[in-house]
Amino acid sequence: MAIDTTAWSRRRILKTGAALGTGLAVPHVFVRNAWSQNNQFCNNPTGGNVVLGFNVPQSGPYADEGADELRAFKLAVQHLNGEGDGGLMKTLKPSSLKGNGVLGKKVTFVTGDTQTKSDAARASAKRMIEADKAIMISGGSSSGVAVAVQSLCQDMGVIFMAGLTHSNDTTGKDKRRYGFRHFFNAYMSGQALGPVLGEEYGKDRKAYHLTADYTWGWTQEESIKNATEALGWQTVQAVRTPLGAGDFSQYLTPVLNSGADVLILNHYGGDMVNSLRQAVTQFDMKSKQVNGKDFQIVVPLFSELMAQGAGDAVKGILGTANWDWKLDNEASKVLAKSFGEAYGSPPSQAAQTCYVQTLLYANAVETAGTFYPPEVIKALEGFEFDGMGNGPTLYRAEDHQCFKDCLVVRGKENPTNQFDLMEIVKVVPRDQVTYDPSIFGGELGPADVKGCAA
Amino acid sequence: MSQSVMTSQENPGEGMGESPAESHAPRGDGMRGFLASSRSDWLLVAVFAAAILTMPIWLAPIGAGYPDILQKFAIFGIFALGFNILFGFSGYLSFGHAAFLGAGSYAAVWMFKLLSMNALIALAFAIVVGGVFALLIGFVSLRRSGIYFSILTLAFAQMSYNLAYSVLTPITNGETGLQVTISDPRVLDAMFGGVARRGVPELFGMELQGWPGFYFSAVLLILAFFLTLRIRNSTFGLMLFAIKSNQNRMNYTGFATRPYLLAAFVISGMYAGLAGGLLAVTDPLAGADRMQWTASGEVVLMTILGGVGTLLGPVIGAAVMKYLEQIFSSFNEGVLHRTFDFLPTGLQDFMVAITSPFVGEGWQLTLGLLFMIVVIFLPGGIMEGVRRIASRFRSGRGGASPTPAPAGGGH
Amino acid sequence: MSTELLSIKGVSKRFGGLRALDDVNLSVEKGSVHAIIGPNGAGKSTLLNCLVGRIIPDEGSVTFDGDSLLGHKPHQINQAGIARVFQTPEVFGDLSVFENVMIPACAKRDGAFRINAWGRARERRVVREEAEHILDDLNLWQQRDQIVNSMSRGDKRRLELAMCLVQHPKLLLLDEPTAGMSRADTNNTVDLLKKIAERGVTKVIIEHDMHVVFSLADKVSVMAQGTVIAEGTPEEIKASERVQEAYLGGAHL
Amino acid sequence: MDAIILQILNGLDKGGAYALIALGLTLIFGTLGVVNFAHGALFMLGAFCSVTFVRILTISERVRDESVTFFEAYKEIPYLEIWYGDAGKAIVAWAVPLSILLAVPVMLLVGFAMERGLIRFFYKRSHAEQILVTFGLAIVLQEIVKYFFGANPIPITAPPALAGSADIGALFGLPNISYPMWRIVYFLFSLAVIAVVFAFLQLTTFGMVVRAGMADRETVGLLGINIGRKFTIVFGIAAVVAGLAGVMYTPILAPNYHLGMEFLVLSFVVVVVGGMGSLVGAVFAGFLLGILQSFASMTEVKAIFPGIDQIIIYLVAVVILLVRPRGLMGRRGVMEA
Repeated sequence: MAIDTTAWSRRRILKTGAALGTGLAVPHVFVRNAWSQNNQFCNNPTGGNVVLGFNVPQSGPYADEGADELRAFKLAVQHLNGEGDGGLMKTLKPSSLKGNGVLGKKVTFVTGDTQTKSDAARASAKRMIEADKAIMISGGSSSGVAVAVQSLCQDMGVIFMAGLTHSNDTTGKDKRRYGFRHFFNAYMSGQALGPVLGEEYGKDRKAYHLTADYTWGWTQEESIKNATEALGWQTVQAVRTPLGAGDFSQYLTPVLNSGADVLILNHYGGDMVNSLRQAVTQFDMKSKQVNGKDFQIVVPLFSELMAQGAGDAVKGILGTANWDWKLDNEASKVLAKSFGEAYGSPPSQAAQTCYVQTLLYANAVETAGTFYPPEVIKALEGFEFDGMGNGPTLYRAEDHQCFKDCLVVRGKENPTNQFDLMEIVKVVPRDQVTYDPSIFGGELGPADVKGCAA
Repeated sequence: MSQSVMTSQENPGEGMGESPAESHAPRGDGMRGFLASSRSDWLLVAVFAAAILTMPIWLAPIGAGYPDILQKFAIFGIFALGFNILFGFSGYLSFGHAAFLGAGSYAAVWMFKLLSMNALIALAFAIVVGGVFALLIGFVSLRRSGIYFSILTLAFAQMSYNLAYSVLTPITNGETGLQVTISDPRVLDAMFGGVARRGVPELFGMELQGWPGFYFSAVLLILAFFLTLRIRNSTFGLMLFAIKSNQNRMNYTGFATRPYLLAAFVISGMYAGLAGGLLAVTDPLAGADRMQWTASGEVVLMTILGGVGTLLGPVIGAAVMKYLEQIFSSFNEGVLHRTFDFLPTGLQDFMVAITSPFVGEGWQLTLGLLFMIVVIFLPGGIMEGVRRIASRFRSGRGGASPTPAPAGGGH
Repeated sequence: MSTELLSIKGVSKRFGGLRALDDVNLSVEKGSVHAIIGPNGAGKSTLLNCLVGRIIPDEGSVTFDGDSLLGHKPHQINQAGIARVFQTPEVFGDLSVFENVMIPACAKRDGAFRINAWGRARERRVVREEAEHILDDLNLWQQRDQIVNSMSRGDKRRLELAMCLVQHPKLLLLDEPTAGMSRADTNNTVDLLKKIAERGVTKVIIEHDMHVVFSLADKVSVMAQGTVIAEGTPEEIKASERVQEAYLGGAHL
Repeated sequence: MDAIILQILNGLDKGGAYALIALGLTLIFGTLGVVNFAHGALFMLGAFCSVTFVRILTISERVRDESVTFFEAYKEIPYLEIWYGDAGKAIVAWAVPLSILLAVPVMLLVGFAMERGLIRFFYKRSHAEQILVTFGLAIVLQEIVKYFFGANPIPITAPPALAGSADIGALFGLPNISYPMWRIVYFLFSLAVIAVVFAFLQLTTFGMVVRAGMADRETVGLLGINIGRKFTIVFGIAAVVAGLAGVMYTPILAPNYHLGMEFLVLSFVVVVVGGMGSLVGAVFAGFLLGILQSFASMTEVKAIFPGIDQIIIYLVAVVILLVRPRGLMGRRGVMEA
């Protein structure tokens, strides 16, 4: 029976080839029908159900973030199937969603553990595609995983709606036709944060970077460096720290004597929690004076879970975020309510991005009227929408990056409840963080791939 | 060498059937097979090959009948088989074998990028790189024994991993992993007019993804198994077992043990290189995670779980661990409800409630428990369980006294 | 042309402040059985260890069959033709008796290192026949498939002897071959050693049991406090008052 | 100059942690002959003793935040603070050092239970089997912790009086040397624990027996009738030492369920570099590696050898093991086969 699914029968290849040939020759509308009738793309749902694959970290340091993403996915699936309160189904504009599943098929899902490792994530995604016949993969909590799964999905011909990934590479040099990112990136963080840093801390500052020694860390460092140096700041030193170092004291000790008056922590997850806590609670940096100025610490990328892990240390620290449940717009409130009532806690920004990605995918399928990926991709590319909590948003066709407002946040000094960890300092408008897609290079690749149905 | 190659074909040993050594030879997989006939070897290989090649059929009911996981079974089977040649046969516990796996992967992807998408070229290079890397590390590490040896290998592997993740990013592409891109030169392909199709490794035109990828890996696993069997039954294999049993005596018996150990180390490094290369062939992306100590630990655990020093054990151990990692982690409550569908609602909810901590995000709990249970109740690993069942079955049927055949090498 | 096989000249070895060997001189004739006796701590085992390369002496020379043994590793010394039986049997406990004997036979054929990873060990006819022969000789044939760990100490000793003999060594070193054995086992071992002696293998035996020594040895050296205090035929040693005083004290006789 | 002194201080507190973990590990190696891959998990359990104790002390009244209607958002005020005011606050603030009171009996019990329930059946088994069973146990323990505490790191703070940094330089008349106080406390604490363990082993009959056993594994059998009980106690001590190292480490490193695995490999390297079965070696190697790791992280050093801080520990391990076959102070024959 498993042999039935054999992906390489000669007949199929011939049929695919023929269909492709026809596709080039006949008018657009006709092609779409030809495709949707022929089942000739990867995991075309044939029964009454459509399967989505949610690939999140369930073990390892990001397991809690993964659990939150999974909650969001489940909520999105409920809403798509017309269960629950509908959530952002009502607020998305323009919307083709009907609340009866996707193209009338009931949405079901499978889950897997990325372990925050490229290999494990790809293996898990492959299982979803090969064994569970998932038509779309989403989720993840690191850029390495996102890039790895994205390129797999390109090869397999399955759309990948990235979860939390912040590296420029995901929609830069490693971008793929089948990969889409709603989350913002390091470059946008720099563009959003720079001016605020200038306003808050002045134009004459000396910055010391501690950077996690891997690709995301480097792009983060570079983006912030560019943004702050444009303000007139100097970069005293940029030190690379091993991923998962845990104890950062040997990297923190030289900071205060280096002449720098700002420390920028290009860390994420456990690294960020530890380096920030150690800098604040042990080296007491926030209360020091250097060059006649108050010493400051900046964490360019924030998340709720990290803020929780860092505890009091996060108070007064500036950073950026993709979204926050306290944002003052209707969609954010709807989502916070819907999620909060279901799970007893507000959605994290990782949860929001995963929820939105699922809805956007479903909407694109409805708009295209087919699950055939090239058509769905077309529907997503250049899609301009609102009502997902981030204000007017564009899925840019050139690099599959979403452009939307970006938040500058600060760790809250006097939280009124256990979820009230960050306050929004500024909503940086979309124009300010938009950039030319060519600066990061990369190539999207073809939309019509043989994929797993070849 | 020449003498042995000849005899292996002719099997003159068969002619000595009347010799007393033949008639009382204990049998069973636990036995190193030193005295088993070569005919039973061929039978074993044939059964093994049949079992591996039909995995898509007989593993489908438990949810493992799809290409990726079967590829992983085969590839990590090769990795564990090779590791067992060192650890199981000679008793030297390397805690850094993942370095060779990773090196093999990087080597293969670089071949894809520079020379050709042909899998054979990449695999050949991966084996060579795995072997050379093992030669260097083994030469240094084998100056020590016991736990000192283990820590030396661990240290080399961790250095490789840490550097691959950070400083060596130009070669390894760091966290993201080395990928094949359309713009890579691929000199040989360009020379022979083979247009870079879509960056998928191939074997003379057949793309090695999905099922072809599995059958390709499976054939290599069977070859690797056959080679391991030959090594185990060879003079060289006997020397390794002897070193494990009593290295002191080996020295006073006139053997220079270190070259034997180094040879075993390099051979197992080449197996690891092959496995790493195959990982890249079936999925052309090589990440540094493959070199981390957890990956080295994984192959140690696979081997012990299956049965140290046995032939089949490592392959089974590898499959069990990959199955848990892939399938158990994918069970969520929805799947559980479907699994227990046949029960009445209340009981169904109860079963879901008590099983859910062990699956999905709790899959590692099951893994940990499995390690403990196996080692507590089956000291020789899973193969020990197989042997016990087999001997019970035999005694139940024939009434022959089940003299405990020594589990070869599993001491 | 001398018939001297092994020549030890002026060998000394210190461990820290302890003088384990002090200017030891010894000469072993080809084909002879040379026993070394002496009280505990006299340096007998240290001397043996110097012969097999386990210990490198501080001073002196050890010449075997015309070549110096000093600075050679144990396996090289074995390849040169010296085999050793240990005080506690050193055998391959996890392997079968047959394999235990095949391994040294291979060492004789293949030298110190040779990768032969393809052919089946059991199908090496020459090696196999040698092993079968020696097992038959030493009465181990019935136990050939037994795992060695399950054997008695006496049987292990016999096996170890077989492992040495299968190599046809020029010189066989025996370190207390009957230590810890029952009287009956001891007698068997003595008979065995006598039987081997008929083959003309040169032997050096360290032994406490005077009965064994006097029934086997052609020549006896007495060691005390790291040096050789007397040397002669068994009769001469028995007669020597100096030896009686220094060591034997009548206790064993 | 100041940079060098600071890095030495860094190395000392790091080394303190390494030494404490390695001490217990080598004790178990030396006397029981067991390769304990669950030792990192003991460190982690110690850290979570502290978390639990803090949680107990901060059992709180929940003041509902009325501005949030669709889920329960509240501010927590510990009952201790409500009932006892500033005194209650002070108790909460000193929770970490106080949690030693909880950790010692708990870790002792954990150690006893582990040894009696599992480890003792593995004394005669191969190292491979010991590795498998203890690794399995480590996974199980960390999954249990994950089940109750989640995967996210948990912030634990040092007492305010010991938080922040102290101007160490002022003591010696040097400028620019201020160092976190809690880290100095940790270093002193580790010295104290090491001293207690050594005193116990030097001055008591029990300790003598244990040392005799470590000196020569063969004589362990001569430890007498109550050998089983003695092994249990040794294991308990090792568990307590690892646990205490974990308790006091929580303000330095926000604990998560993974913590043990992160320290596992490192502690093995420390033990082996120190030499198997040598307590002094383990302590010495702990501090040595801690200090070298700190120096390798200096930008001046990294400029010459890029990435040296990533590999320094392993590099040092390789060099030492090649120069000294059995580590710094290991004895012949211990875990060499």
